[in-house]
Amino acid sequence: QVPLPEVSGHVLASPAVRRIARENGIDLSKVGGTGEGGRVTLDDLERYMKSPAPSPAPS
Amino acid sequence: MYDAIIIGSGPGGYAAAIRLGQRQKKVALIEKDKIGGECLNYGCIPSKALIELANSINYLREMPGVSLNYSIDMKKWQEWKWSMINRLTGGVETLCKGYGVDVIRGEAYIVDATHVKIGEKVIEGKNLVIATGSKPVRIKGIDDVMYNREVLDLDHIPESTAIIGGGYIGVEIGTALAKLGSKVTIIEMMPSILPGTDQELVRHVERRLSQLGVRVMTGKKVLNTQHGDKIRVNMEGGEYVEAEKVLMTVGRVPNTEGFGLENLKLEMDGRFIKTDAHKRTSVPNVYAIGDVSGQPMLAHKAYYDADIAADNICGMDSVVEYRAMPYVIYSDPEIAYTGSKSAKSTRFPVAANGRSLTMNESIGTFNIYYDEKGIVTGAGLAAPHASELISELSLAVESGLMAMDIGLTIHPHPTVSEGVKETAEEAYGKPLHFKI
Amino acid sequence: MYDAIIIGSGPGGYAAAIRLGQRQKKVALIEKDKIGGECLNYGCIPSKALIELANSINYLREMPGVSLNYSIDMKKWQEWKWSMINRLTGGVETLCKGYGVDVIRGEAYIVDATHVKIGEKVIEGKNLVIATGSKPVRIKGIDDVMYNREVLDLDHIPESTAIIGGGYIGVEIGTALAKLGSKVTIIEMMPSILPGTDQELVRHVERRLSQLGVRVMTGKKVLNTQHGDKIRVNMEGGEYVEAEKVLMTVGRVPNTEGFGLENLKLEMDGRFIKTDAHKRTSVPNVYAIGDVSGQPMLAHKAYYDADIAADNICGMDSVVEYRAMPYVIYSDPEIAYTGSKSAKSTRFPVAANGRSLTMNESIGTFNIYYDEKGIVTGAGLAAPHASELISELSLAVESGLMAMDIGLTIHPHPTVSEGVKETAEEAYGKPLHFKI
Ligand SMILES: Cc1cc2nc3c(=O)[nH]c(=O)nc-3n(C[C@H](O)[C@H](O)[C@H](O)COP(=O)(O)OP(=O)(O)OC[C@H]3O[C@@H](n4cnc5c(N)ncnc54)[C@H](O)[C@@H]3O)c2cc1C
Ligand SMILES: Cc1cc2nc3c(=O)[nH]c(=O)nc-3n(C[C@H](O)[C@H](O)[C@H](O)COP(=O)(O)OP(=O)(O)OC[C@H]3O[C@@H](n4cnc5c(N)ncnc54)[C@H](O)[C@@H]3O)c2cc1C
Repeated sequence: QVPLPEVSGHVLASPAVRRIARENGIDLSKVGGTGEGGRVTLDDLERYMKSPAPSPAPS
Repeated sequence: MYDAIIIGSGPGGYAAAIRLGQRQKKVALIEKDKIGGECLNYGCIPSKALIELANSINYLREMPGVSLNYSIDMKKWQEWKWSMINRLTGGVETLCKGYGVDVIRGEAYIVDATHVKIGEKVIEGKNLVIATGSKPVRIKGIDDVMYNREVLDLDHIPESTAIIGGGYIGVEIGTALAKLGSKVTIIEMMPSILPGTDQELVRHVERRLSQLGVRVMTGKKVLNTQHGDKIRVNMEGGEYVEAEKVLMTVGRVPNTEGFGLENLKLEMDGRFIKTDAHKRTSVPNVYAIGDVSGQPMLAHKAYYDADIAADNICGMDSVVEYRAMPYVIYSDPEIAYTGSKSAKSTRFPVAANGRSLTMNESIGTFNIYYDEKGIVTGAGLAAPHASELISELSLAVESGLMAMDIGLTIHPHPTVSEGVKETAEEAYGKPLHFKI
Repeated sequence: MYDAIIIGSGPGGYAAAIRLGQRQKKVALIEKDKIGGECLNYGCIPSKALIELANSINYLREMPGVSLNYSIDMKKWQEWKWSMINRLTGGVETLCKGYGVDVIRGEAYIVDATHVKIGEKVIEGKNLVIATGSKPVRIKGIDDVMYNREVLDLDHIPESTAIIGGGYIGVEIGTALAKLGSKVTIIEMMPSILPGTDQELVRHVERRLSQLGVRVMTGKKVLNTQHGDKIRVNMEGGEYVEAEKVLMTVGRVPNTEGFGLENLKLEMDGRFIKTDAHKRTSVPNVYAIGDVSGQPMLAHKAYYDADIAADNICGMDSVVEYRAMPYVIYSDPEIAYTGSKSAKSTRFPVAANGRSLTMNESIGTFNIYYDEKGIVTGAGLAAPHASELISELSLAVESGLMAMDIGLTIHPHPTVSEGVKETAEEAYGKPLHFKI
């Protein structure tokens, strides 16, 4: 069995938010998180999907 | 022409079949043995039923004031067990059929990526899902032994049992047999039982095993077995153990031979079939899921794989992407862990949890790992009902919650889950019932 | 001069004492009976120990293949129980003292908001915390009955027991006594047992009670009891029940009399002391927490109140602000609910959960409530280990998580918690093991 691996950095967001972002082709690291610790909430994602913040690199 | 042909109806295969059927895909699910695979018939399900029985007996035997006289007709119990399993596997088959899945009995033989033979019959599918699972490691010279199937089908509790291999299966079944009255010896090659599991959790199990009179021999390599009046297990260095029955649980290997897999010329990853994050193999439209596709060899990982493969077959771009894979060991106390370790951690003893004491349990620990921001990255529990408690922590890890989120959530009294709350409290304050 | 004087050392009082002590406040904790209050000595803790015992016995009795012969020396068991409780309450006292709390034995009498008398001694405090808890409702004419203290201290299992009041305490203890061999009748005035609890959950308990041979009489008002050979419980309309012992559990009333409370002229809320969101009473620097301060009369609510009061005494502006107050009933199956109902809900049967079947359990349901956005607002479970499962759902409610967050989190197999996951899945897709 595999022991607990060391943690690596990633965007903080719940599984549903991650899933919805992926389904909509949104890079979560571009969505500013307003939750604790910069967590991207469902509200953050919905706001971003309505009017994506001006981001430097269009995908 | 099927949308997908699935080989093997364990947790991986049947879940993939149901998931595809739910989305109107035409699926063939092929099984040569019993629907439900190793898990439902010879693994997870029967082992937990046996452990439940053993726990009740042992709880009463240890409880002051209770005088217990019991006998177990294991043949009758096995009938109950199989009727319970059949209810589950029957349910799975009904579900599959309810979603239009063709359940085909027989051994599958892979002709090529789109053709599979069952006996004389050849069927065609756009996608192929390999979910053939795993089988126990066997070693030449170690004969006359039981594997998981045989031990779970015992018609009596052996007077004595030697267990070769102190991994989770050996420890789970060894503990249960000991509680049911067998004199159990566990022989492990590594320096400790449950290798790979945090020793901080394992030591509680070791303590309990010793209370239960289980003899644990570590760092011992078994050479062979000899059949006499009893079975003799010979170890390197001349030591040996004799027992009425010997259980061999030194690991499991994926089922990759004897069914034409070689015709696909898949890339392998050691003995496992190599898959990418989509659960795709190196051959287009061929997927591999569950035990055959790599570690961890666990049923809920097989379910997860099935979801990913089914999504991709349906044209959704799903990838393996979890932050919290739970591991559960039904030892005494139960061990469960999830997520990953971090720089910071907190600890709370089971002995300070009221609910545990009402169960006459006081051995174990709750550990939570969190980062500098207080965000929970993982947890390790050795506690009563740890198997059920770990999901709150997985949810926290997956959702990026803070230890404070757990600590400020009201947990009902009296529950073991209060131990989780108090452990979380220590990350930003102080637990109520424990002073370091 | 103390920073705070606390009257009563139940979950409310002792938690407030520890919380204040942790922040270097000088505290006096006054208790006239036993440290730990009703909960640890005569309530939550002993009742769960009895239920655990009864469950094990009954599980084995119902398990095919097992022949059980047992006897319980309840006097010896009570010794174990009290040693277990003393370990807990001793731990609480040690913790209090470790944080510098003065634990004072004796009956407190309130002189004014800053002075409390214990016997001849008068102590002074800047703040006063009233945590005097509650006691059972007694009714004139209904005599010769046991209340929670007596029933939990029984020195034998009564051949027959009549229980007046089918609230959670009556149902919990009635179920346990029935499993331990007593002929139990539960008499409830309302149209159903467990009034106030979702009937969708209660009906599973009713079904199980009937399997266990418990007679449930609803809509029956008890008039009085008569002592003969047995005790006779007379109901309106001429019906009666006879039993060796009668347990009275028709509710609890706050302890507000006989200790000078009237000297404070506090505003009341019915029989409870009225408090604001800071757990402050109408008199400055006087707090009330736990059962004496209002519904729900639960230990974890008392703990929560204690946190709020302690924060405010320390100058932090904390208010009662939870979204998920869990309720747990240790019935069979266990009932647990949290949060609030919503327009949308999903349902999954216990009979489709593998882990439950391995325990020989198949009665019950998992229900999750969520809003239009898919955010979980509450849950109701009637399932094995529901008491431990509910906290994952409370965490979701408190953290504003979606049902999909629970559904996408890997839950280990085989666990009852998989039922929670599958229930959540239904909110946005389909559960794996159940088809509507
Ligand atoms: C004793 C024991 C206890 C366990 N306890 C747990 C536990 O508590 N929790 C947990 O998560 N995991 C547990 N496991 C592991 C778990 O059983 C496996 O991880 C799980 O079964 C893997 O599922 P799978 O679908 O990959 O394969 P399997 O369940 O192995 O199913 C594979 C199926 O494929 C069929 N098959 C193979 N080749 C062919 C072919 N050519 N044609 C047709 N059919 C074929 C087999 O007959 C089998 O039914 C336990 C295992 C054992 C042995
Ligand atoms: C049988 C039973 C089972 C229960 N099970 C559960 C359960 O599973 N979960 C749950 O959450 N709740 C349960 N409860 C309810 C729980 O016990 C109460 O909610 C909890 O005890 C309330 O805590 P408290 O601190 O407010 O008061 P209490 O625990 O009632 O403590 C009050 C203390 O104050 C002392 N006191 C009173 N007046 C004075 C005075 N003048 N001077 C000095 N001392 C004084 C009393 O002696 C007592 O020790 C149960 C109750 C019963 C009866």
